[in-house]
Amino acid sequence: MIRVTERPIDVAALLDALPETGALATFVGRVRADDGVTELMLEHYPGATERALEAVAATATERWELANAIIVHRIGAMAPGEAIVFVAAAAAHRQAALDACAFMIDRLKTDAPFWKRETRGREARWVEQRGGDRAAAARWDHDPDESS
Amino acid sequence: MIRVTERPIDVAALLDALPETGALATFVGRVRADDGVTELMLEHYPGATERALEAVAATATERWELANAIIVHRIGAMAPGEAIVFVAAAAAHRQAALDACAFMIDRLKTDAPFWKRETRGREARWVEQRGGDRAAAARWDHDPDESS
Amino acid sequence: MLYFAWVREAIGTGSERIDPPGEVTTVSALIEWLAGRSAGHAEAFADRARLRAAVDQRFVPLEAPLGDAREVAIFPPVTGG
Amino acid sequence: MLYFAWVREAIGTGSERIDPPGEVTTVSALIEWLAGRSAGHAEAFADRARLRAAVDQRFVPLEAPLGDAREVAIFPPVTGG
Repeated sequence: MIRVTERPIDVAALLDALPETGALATFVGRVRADDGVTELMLEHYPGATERALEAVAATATERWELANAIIVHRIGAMAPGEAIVFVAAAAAHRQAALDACAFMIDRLKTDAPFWKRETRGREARWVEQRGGDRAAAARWDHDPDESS
Repeated sequence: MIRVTERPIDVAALLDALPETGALATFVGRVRADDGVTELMLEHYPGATERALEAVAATATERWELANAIIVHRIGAMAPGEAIVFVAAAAAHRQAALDACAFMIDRLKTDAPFWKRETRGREARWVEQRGGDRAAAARWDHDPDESS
Repeated sequence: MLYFAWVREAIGTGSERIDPPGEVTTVSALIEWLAGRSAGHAEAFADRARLRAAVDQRFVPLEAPLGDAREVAIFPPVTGG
Repeated sequence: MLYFAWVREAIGTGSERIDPPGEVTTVSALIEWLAGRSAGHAEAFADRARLRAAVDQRFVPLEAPLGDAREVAIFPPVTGG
Protein backbone atom coordinates (compact mmCIF):
# COMPACT_ATOMS: atom_id res chain seq x y z
CA MET A 1 0.00 0.00 0.00
CA ILE A 2 1.35 3.41 -0.91
CA ARG A 3 -0.12 6.79 -0.11
CA VAL A 4 0.85 10.42 -0.77
CA THR A 5 -0.97 12.73 1.59
CA GLU A 6 -1.20 16.36 2.67
CA ARG A 7 -2.49 15.29 6.07
CA PRO A 8 -0.45 14.29 9.13
CA ILE A 9 0.67 10.67 9.09
CA ASP A 10 -1.04 8.63 11.81
CA VAL A 11 1.64 6.03 12.58
CA ALA A 12 -0.40 4.23 15.25
CA ALA A 13 -3.38 3.80 12.93
CA LEU A 14 -1.12 2.47 10.17
CA LEU A 15 0.42 -0.05 12.56
CA ASP A 16 -3.00 -1.18 13.76
CA ALA A 17 -4.02 -1.99 10.20
CA LEU A 18 -1.04 -4.29 9.58
CA PRO A 19 -1.36 -8.08 9.58
CA GLU A 20 0.12 -9.87 12.61
CA THR A 21 3.07 -11.44 10.85
CA GLY A 22 6.13 -12.85 12.54
CA ALA A 23 8.23 -9.75 11.90
CA LEU A 24 7.43 -6.11 11.31
CA ALA A 25 10.06 -3.46 10.66
CA THR A 26 9.08 0.19 10.40
CA PHE A 27 10.79 3.49 9.78
CA VAL A 28 9.53 7.00 10.48
CA GLY A 29 11.36 10.04 9.12
CA ARG A 30 10.47 13.34 10.77
CA VAL A 31 11.23 17.00 10.29
CA ARG A 32 14.23 17.52 12.56
CA ALA A 33 13.56 19.95 15.36
CA ASP A 34 17.19 20.55 16.21
CA ASP A 35 18.65 22.41 13.23
CA GLY A 36 16.67 25.64 13.13
CA VAL A 37 14.11 24.63 10.51
CA THR A 38 10.77 26.32 11.19
CA GLU A 39 8.86 24.81 8.25
CA LEU A 40 9.45 22.07 5.72
CA MET A 41 7.62 22.09 2.41
CA LEU A 42 7.43 18.94 0.30
CA GLU A 43 6.72 19.34 -3.40
CA HIS A 44 6.07 16.30 -5.58
CA TYR A 45 5.29 15.22 -9.14
CA PRO A 46 1.71 13.98 -9.04
CA GLY A 47 1.30 10.67 -10.82
CA ALA A 48 5.01 10.01 -11.23
CA THR A 49 5.41 9.97 -7.43
CA GLU A 50 2.77 7.32 -6.90
CA ARG A 51 4.22 5.26 -9.74
CA ALA A 52 7.72 5.45 -8.22
CA LEU A 53 6.51 4.48 -4.74
CA GLU A 54 4.49 1.58 -6.14
CA ALA A 55 7.60 0.35 -7.93
CA VAL A 56 9.72 0.55 -4.74
CA ALA A 57 7.09 -1.33 -2.70
CA ALA A 58 6.55 -3.94 -5.42
CA THR A 59 10.29 -4.58 -5.77
CA ALA A 60 10.64 -5.03 -1.99
CA THR A 61 7.59 -7.30 -1.79
CA GLU A 62 8.94 -9.59 -4.49
CA ARG A 63 12.58 -9.60 -3.35
CA TRP A 64 11.84 -10.35 0.33
CA GLU A 65 8.49 -12.17 -0.04
CA LEU A 66 6.73 -9.62 2.15
CA ALA A 67 3.27 -10.11 3.56
CA ASN A 68 2.87 -6.34 3.39
CA ALA A 69 4.80 -3.28 2.24
CA ILE A 70 3.66 0.22 3.15
CA ILE A 71 5.00 3.60 2.09
CA VAL A 72 3.18 6.74 3.22
CA HIS A 73 4.74 10.07 2.24
CA ARG A 74 3.61 13.48 3.38
CA ILE A 75 3.48 16.45 0.98
CA GLY A 76 2.89 20.16 1.54
CA ALA A 77 3.92 22.24 4.55
CA MET A 78 4.86 20.66 7.84
CA ALA A 79 6.35 21.65 11.19
CA PRO A 80 9.36 20.30 13.12
CA GLY A 81 8.58 16.93 14.69
CA GLU A 82 5.95 15.99 12.11
CA ALA A 83 6.38 12.75 10.17
CA ILE A 84 7.55 13.11 6.56
CA VAL A 85 7.55 9.44 5.68
CA PHE A 86 6.44 6.11 7.12
CA VAL A 87 7.73 2.80 5.77
CA ALA A 88 6.75 -0.66 7.00
CA ALA A 89 7.71 -4.18 5.93
CA ALA A 90 5.88 -7.21 7.30
CA ALA A 91 7.35 -10.66 6.74
CA ALA A 92 7.55 -14.09 8.30
CA HIS A 93 11.18 -13.57 9.38
CA ARG A 94 13.03 -10.64 10.88
CA GLN A 95 15.91 -10.31 8.43
CA ALA A 96 13.53 -9.98 5.49
CA ALA A 97 11.47 -7.34 7.30
CA LEU A 98 14.53 -5.34 8.41
CA ASP A 99 16.26 -5.46 5.03
CA ALA A 100 13.10 -4.65 3.07
CA CYS A 101 12.34 -1.67 5.32
CA ALA A 102 15.86 -0.26 4.89
CA PHE A 103 15.68 -0.91 1.13
CA MET A 104 12.42 0.98 0.74
CA ILE A 105 13.54 4.10 2.61
CA ASP A 106 16.90 4.13 0.81
CA ARG A 107 15.31 3.67 -2.60
CA LEU A 108 12.48 6.14 -2.28
CA LYS A 109 15.03 8.83 -1.42
CA THR A 110 16.59 8.51 -4.86
CA ASP A 111 13.73 7.16 -6.98
CA ALA A 112 10.65 9.15 -5.97
CA PRO A 113 10.13 12.72 -7.26
CA PHE A 114 9.87 14.74 -4.06
CA TRP A 115 11.66 17.99 -3.33
CA LYS A 116 12.18 19.51 0.12
CA ARG A 117 12.28 23.22 0.82
CA GLU A 118 13.42 24.24 4.30
CA THR A 119 12.44 27.53 5.88
CA ARG A 120 14.54 28.96 8.71
CA GLY A 121 12.87 32.13 9.91
CA ARG A 122 12.63 34.30 6.76
CA GLU A 123 15.05 32.29 4.67
CA ALA A 124 13.88 29.42 2.46
CA ARG A 125 16.16 27.10 0.52
CA TRP A 126 15.76 23.94 -1.52
CA VAL A 127 17.52 20.95 0.00
CA GLU A 128 20.39 19.52 -2.08
CA GLN A 129 20.59 15.78 -2.75
CA ARG A 130 23.23 14.06 -0.64
CA GLY A 131 25.83 11.76 -2.16
CA GLY A 132 25.29 9.45 0.80
CA ASP A 133 21.68 8.92 -0.27
CA ARG A 134 22.76 7.73 -3.70
CA ALA A 135 25.33 5.40 -2.14
CA ALA A 136 22.75 4.03 0.31
CA ALA A 137 20.35 3.28 -2.53
CA ALA A 138 23.07 1.77 -4.74
CA ARG A 139 24.15 -0.77 -2.12
CA TRP A 140 20.91 -2.66 -2.76
CA ASP A 141 21.74 -3.16 -6.44
CA HIS A 142 23.75 -6.28 -5.63
CA ASP A 143 23.36 -7.20 -2.00
CA PRO A 144 25.24 -10.26 -0.72
CA ASP A 145 23.23 -10.05 2.52
CA GLU A 146 19.95 -10.62 0.77
CA SER A 147 19.71 -14.27 1.71
CA SER A 148 21.08 -13.89 5.25
CA MET B 1 14.58 2.01 28.29
CA ILE B 2 14.23 -1.71 28.70
CA ARG B 3 11.28 -3.65 30.08
CA VAL B 4 10.45 -7.31 30.65
CA THR B 5 6.72 -7.80 31.02
CA GLU B 6 4.05 -10.47 31.36
CA ARG B 7 1.49 -8.10 29.86
CA PRO B 8 0.72 -7.53 26.16
CA ILE B 9 3.07 -5.04 24.51
CA ASP B 10 1.26 -1.84 23.52
CA VAL B 11 3.27 -0.78 20.46
CA ALA B 12 1.24 2.36 19.79
CA ALA B 13 1.71 3.63 23.36
CA LEU B 14 5.44 2.97 23.16
CA LEU B 15 5.67 4.91 19.89
CA ASP B 16 3.72 7.82 21.34
CA ALA B 17 6.21 8.13 24.18
CA LEU B 18 9.22 8.45 21.86
CA PRO B 19 10.90 11.79 21.18
CA GLU B 20 10.28 13.28 17.74
CA THR B 21 13.75 12.73 16.33
CA GLY B 22 14.67 12.83 12.66
CA ALA B 23 14.64 9.05 12.31
CA LEU B 24 12.91 6.25 14.14
CA ALA B 25 13.34 2.58 13.29
CA THR B 26 11.28 -0.06 15.04
CA PHE B 27 10.94 -3.82 14.99
CA VAL B 28 8.10 -5.98 16.30
CA GLY B 29 8.48 -9.75 16.58
CA ARG B 30 5.25 -11.68 16.95
CA VAL B 31 4.16 -15.24 17.56
CA ARG B 32 3.69 -16.59 14.06
CA ALA B 33 0.16 -17.63 13.32
CA ASP B 34 0.97 -19.70 10.26
CA ASP B 35 2.93 -22.68 11.55
CA GLY B 36 0.48 -24.45 13.82
CA VAL B 37 1.65 -23.00 17.14
CA THR B 38 -1.27 -22.61 19.54
CA GLU B 39 0.70 -21.13 22.45
CA LEU B 40 4.16 -19.73 22.99
CA MET B 41 5.69 -19.66 26.45
CA LEU B 42 8.66 -17.42 27.18
CA GLU B 43 10.82 -18.31 30.18
CA HIS B 44 13.56 -15.96 31.35
CA TYR B 45 16.31 -15.56 33.94
CA PRO B 46 15.13 -12.72 36.19
CA GLY B 47 17.84 -10.19 36.83
CA ALA B 48 20.25 -11.55 34.25
CA THR B 49 17.70 -10.80 31.49
CA GLU B 50 17.34 -7.16 32.44
CA ARG B 51 21.10 -6.83 32.72
CA ALA B 52 21.61 -8.32 29.24
CA LEU B 53 18.95 -6.09 27.65
CA GLU B 54 20.43 -3.00 29.34
CA ALA B 55 23.82 -3.92 27.92
CA VAL B 56 22.43 -4.35 24.38
CA ALA B 57 20.59 -1.00 24.54
CA ALA B 58 23.60 0.80 26.05
CA THR B 59 25.96 -0.57 23.39
CA ALA B 60 23.60 0.55 20.60
CA THR B 61 23.10 3.98 22.15
CA GLU B 62 26.83 4.59 22.35
CA ARG B 63 27.75 3.09 18.96
CA TRP B 64 25.09 4.97 16.97
CA GLU B 65 24.65 8.05 19.21
CA LEU B 66 20.97 7.29 19.69
CA ALA B 67 18.51 9.75 21.19
CA ASN B 68 16.61 6.75 22.49
CA ALA B 69 16.86 2.96 22.57
CA ILE B 70 13.95 0.80 23.65
CA ILE B 71 13.70 -2.94 24.17
CA VAL B 72 10.47 -4.41 25.52
CA HIS B 73 10.29 -8.20 25.80
CA ARG B 74 7.25 -10.24 26.72
CA ILE B 75 7.48 -13.26 29.04
CA GLY B 76 4.97 -15.93 30.00
CA ALA B 77 2.27 -17.48 27.82
CA MET B 78 1.09 -15.79 24.64
CA ALA B 79 -1.12 -16.54 21.65
CA PRO B 80 -0.41 -16.41 17.89
CA GLY B 81 -0.28 -12.82 16.66
CA GLU B 82 0.80 -11.37 20.01
CA ALA B 83 4.00 -9.34 20.16
CA ILE B 84 7.01 -11.08 21.71
CA VAL B 85 9.45 -8.21 21.41
CA PHE B 86 9.50 -4.53 20.50
CA VAL B 87 12.72 -2.72 19.64
CA ALA B 88 13.06 0.96 18.72
CA ALA B 89 16.01 3.18 17.87
CA ALA B 90 15.61 6.96 17.59
CA ALA B 91 18.43 8.99 16.05
CA ALA B 92 19.05 12.14 14.06
CA HIS B 93 19.76 10.20 10.86
CA ARG B 94 18.13 7.21 9.24
CA GLN B 95 21.12 4.91 8.80
CA ALA B 96 21.96 5.10 12.51
CA ALA B 97 18.37 4.32 13.47
CA LEU B 98 18.04 1.42 11.01
CA ASP B 99 21.39 -0.14 11.91
CA ALA B 100 20.89 0.26 15.66
CA CYS B 101 17.44 -1.34 15.48
CA ALA B 102 18.75 -4.34 13.53
CA PHE B 103 21.72 -4.62 15.91
CA MET B 104 19.51 -4.70 19.00
CA ILE B 105 17.16 -7.42 17.74
CA ASP B 106 20.07 -9.52 16.45
CA ARG B 107 22.03 -9.18 19.68
CA LEU B 108 19.22 -9.79 22.12
CA LYS B 109 18.50 -13.09 20.35
CA THR B 110 21.91 -14.41 21.35
CA ASP B 111 22.74 -12.39 24.48
CA ALA B 112 19.55 -12.31 26.55
CA PRO B 113 18.49 -15.35 28.61
CA PHE B 114 15.04 -16.14 27.23
CA TRP B 115 13.78 -19.57 26.23
CA LYS B 116 10.78 -20.26 24.00
CA ARG B 117 8.50 -23.26 24.35
CA GLU B 118 6.04 -23.82 21.52
CA THR B 119 2.81 -25.73 22.01
CA ARG B 120 1.05 -27.28 19.00
CA GLY B 121 -2.17 -28.84 20.21
CA ARG B 122 -1.05 -31.29 22.91
CA GLU B 123 2.62 -31.30 22.02
CA ALA B 124 5.06 -28.85 23.61
CA ARG B 125 8.70 -28.49 22.64
CA TRP B 126 11.55 -26.13 23.50
CA VAL B 127 12.74 -24.12 20.51
CA GLU B 128 16.33 -24.81 19.43
CA GLN B 129 18.74 -21.94 18.83
CA ARG B 130 19.31 -21.28 15.13
CA GLY B 131 22.80 -20.99 13.67
CA GLY B 132 21.53 -18.09 11.62
CA ASP B 133 20.82 -16.14 14.80
CA ARG B 134 24.43 -16.50 15.94
CA ALA B 135 25.66 -15.42 12.50
CA ALA B 136 23.31 -12.42 12.47
CA ALA B 137 24.59 -11.30 15.86
CA ALA B 138 28.24 -11.90 14.95
CA ARG B 139 28.10 -9.69 11.87
CA TRP B 140 27.94 -6.66 14.19
CA ASP B 141 31.26 -7.53 15.84
CA HIS B 142 33.16 -5.68 13.10
CA ASP B 143 30.79 -3.83 10.86
CA PRO B 144 32.23 -1.89 7.91
CA ASP B 145 28.80 -0.31 7.34
CA GLU B 146 28.80 1.38 10.71
CA SER B 147 29.76 4.80 9.34
CA SER B 148 27.67 4.58 6.17
CA MET C 1 6.35 20.88 -19.91
CA LEU C 2 6.35 20.44 -16.15
CA TYR C 3 8.81 22.13 -13.82
CA PHE C 4 9.42 21.43 -10.14
CA ALA C 5 11.19 22.94 -7.12
CA TRP C 6 13.70 25.72 -7.90
CA VAL C 7 13.40 25.07 -11.65
CA ARG C 8 9.71 25.96 -11.34
CA GLU C 9 10.48 29.01 -9.23
CA ALA C 10 13.13 30.32 -11.64
CA ILE C 11 10.85 29.90 -14.65
CA GLY C 12 7.87 31.32 -12.81
CA THR C 13 5.42 28.57 -13.71
CA GLY C 14 4.96 24.87 -13.00
CA SER C 15 3.70 23.99 -16.48
CA GLU C 16 3.52 25.31 -20.01
CA ARG C 17 2.55 24.03 -23.46
CA ILE C 18 5.29 24.20 -26.04
CA ASP C 19 5.73 23.38 -29.72
CA PRO C 20 9.44 22.86 -30.36
CA PRO C 21 10.85 22.69 -33.91
CA GLY C 22 11.45 19.30 -35.51
CA GLU C 23 15.20 19.30 -34.93
CA VAL C 24 14.65 19.17 -31.14
CA THR C 25 14.75 15.38 -30.71
CA THR C 26 16.36 14.88 -27.26
CA VAL C 27 15.70 16.16 -23.73
CA SER C 28 19.04 17.93 -23.85
CA ALA C 29 18.18 19.74 -27.10
CA LEU C 30 14.78 20.64 -25.65
CA ILE C 31 16.44 22.24 -22.61
CA GLU C 32 18.74 24.23 -24.92
CA TRP C 33 15.78 25.42 -26.94
CA LEU C 34 13.72 26.26 -23.82
CA ALA C 35 16.61 28.28 -22.34
CA GLY C 36 16.02 30.91 -25.05
CA ARG C 37 12.40 31.54 -24.08
CA SER C 38 13.04 33.88 -21.13
CA ALA C 39 15.61 35.03 -18.61
CA GLY C 40 13.94 32.73 -16.08
CA HIS C 41 14.32 29.72 -18.38
CA ALA C 42 17.97 30.64 -19.00
CA GLU C 43 18.62 30.86 -15.25
CA ALA C 44 16.83 27.59 -14.49
CA PHE C 45 18.76 25.70 -17.17
CA ALA C 46 22.20 27.31 -16.65
CA ASP C 47 23.76 24.29 -14.92
CA ARG C 48 22.86 21.03 -16.66
CA ALA C 49 24.58 18.98 -13.95
CA ARG C 50 21.85 20.04 -11.52
CA LEU C 51 18.97 19.01 -13.79
CA ARG C 52 17.07 15.74 -14.06
CA ALA C 53 14.27 14.83 -16.46
CA ALA C 54 11.28 12.57 -16.94
CA VAL C 55 9.55 11.78 -20.23
CA ASP C 56 5.95 10.68 -19.86
CA GLN C 57 6.61 10.23 -16.12
CA ARG C 58 9.64 7.97 -16.57
CA PHE C 59 13.05 9.16 -15.37
CA VAL C 60 15.51 9.44 -18.26
CA PRO C 61 19.05 10.71 -18.83
CA LEU C 62 19.25 14.15 -20.46
CA GLU C 63 20.53 12.50 -23.65
CA ALA C 64 17.31 10.50 -24.00
CA PRO C 65 15.25 10.91 -27.19
CA LEU C 66 11.90 12.67 -26.90
CA GLY C 67 10.08 10.36 -29.30
CA ASP C 68 6.34 11.09 -29.23
CA ALA C 69 6.48 12.38 -25.66
CA ARG C 70 3.32 14.11 -24.43
CA GLU C 71 4.70 15.20 -21.04
CA VAL C 72 8.29 16.22 -20.29
CA ALA C 73 9.36 17.29 -16.80
CA ILE C 74 12.57 19.09 -15.80
CA PHE C 75 13.56 19.29 -12.12
CA PRO C 76 16.46 19.15 -9.63
CA PRO C 77 17.74 15.88 -8.12
CA VAL C 78 15.05 14.51 -5.82
CA THR C 79 15.20 14.95 -2.02
CA GLY C 80 12.27 13.04 -0.55
CA GLY C 81 12.14 10.61 2.35
CA MET D 1 21.89 -23.43 41.46
CA LEU D 2 19.36 -22.15 38.94
CA TYR D 3 18.02 -24.20 36.02
CA PHE D 4 15.98 -23.01 33.05
CA ALA D 5 13.88 -24.42 30.19
CA TRP D 6 14.31 -28.18 29.54
CA VAL D 7 17.21 -28.38 32.00
CA ARG D 8 14.79 -27.23 34.70
CA GLU D 9 12.12 -29.67 33.50
CA ALA D 10 14.50 -32.64 33.44
CA ILE D 11 15.81 -31.91 36.95
CA GLY D 12 12.32 -31.19 38.26
CA THR D 13 13.16 -27.92 39.98
CA GLY D 14 14.25 -24.43 38.97
CA SER D 15 16.58 -23.93 41.92
CA GLU D 16 18.41 -25.79 44.63
CA ARG D 17 21.06 -25.06 47.24
CA ILE D 18 24.19 -27.17 46.95
CA ASP D 19 27.47 -27.59 48.81
CA PRO D 20 29.97 -29.12 46.38
CA PRO D 21 33.30 -30.53 47.61
CA GLY D 22 36.42 -28.38 47.40
CA GLU D 23 37.81 -30.09 44.29
CA VAL D 24 34.87 -28.77 42.22
CA THR D 25 36.47 -25.55 40.98
CA THR D 26 34.97 -25.06 37.47
CA VAL D 27 31.46 -24.97 35.99
CA SER D 28 32.31 -28.12 34.06
CA ALA D 29 33.36 -29.99 37.22
CA LEU D 30 30.22 -28.73 38.95
CA ILE D 31 28.03 -30.14 36.17
CA GLU D 32 29.83 -33.49 36.45
CA TRP D 33 29.28 -33.55 40.20
CA LEU D 34 25.61 -32.48 39.89
CA ALA D 35 24.94 -35.23 37.32
CA GLY D 36 25.34 -37.79 40.11
CA ARG D 37 22.57 -36.30 42.25
CA SER D 38 19.60 -37.88 40.44
CA ALA D 39 18.45 -39.51 37.22
CA GLY D 40 16.94 -36.14 36.30
CA HIS D 41 20.27 -34.36 36.77
CA ALA D 42 22.02 -37.07 34.73
CA GLU D 43 19.51 -36.66 31.88
CA ALA D 44 19.69 -32.85 31.93
CA PHE D 45 23.48 -32.87 31.79
CA ALA D 46 23.98 -35.77 29.36
CA ASP D 47 24.95 -33.57 26.37
CA ARG D 48 27.38 -30.82 27.36
CA ALA D 49 27.24 -29.28 23.87
CA ARG D 50 23.64 -28.26 24.58
CA LEU D 51 24.42 -26.53 27.87
CA ARG D 52 25.31 -22.93 28.67
CA ALA D 53 26.14 -21.37 32.03
CA ALA D 54 26.17 -18.13 33.97
CA VAL D 55 28.12 -17.42 37.15
CA ASP D 56 26.64 -14.67 39.30
CA GLN D 57 24.46 -13.69 36.29
CA ARG D 58 27.36 -13.40 33.83
CA PHE D 59 27.54 -15.77 30.86
CA VAL D 60 30.68 -17.89 30.99
CA PRO D 61 32.19 -20.85 29.08
CA LEU D 62 31.78 -24.23 30.83
CA GLU D 63 35.52 -24.23 31.56
CA ALA D 64 35.22 -21.06 33.65
CA PRO D 65 36.34 -21.16 37.29
CA LEU D 66 33.65 -20.95 39.97
CA GLY D 67 35.66 -18.71 42.29
CA ASP D 68 33.45 -17.47 45.12
CA ALA D 69 30.28 -17.76 43.03
CA ARG D 70 27.04 -17.37 44.95
CA GLU D 71 24.69 -18.12 42.02
CA VAL D 72 25.37 -20.56 39.18
CA ALA D 73 22.82 -21.12 36.39
CA ILE D 74 22.75 -23.95 33.84
CA PHE D 75 20.47 -23.72 30.80
CA PRO D 76 20.11 -24.42 27.05
CA PRO D 77 21.23 -21.94 24.36
CA VAL D 78 18.93 -18.92 24.52
CA THR D 79 16.04 -18.45 22.08
CA GLY D 80 14.47 -15.05 22.81
CA GLY D 81 13.49 -12.23 20.50
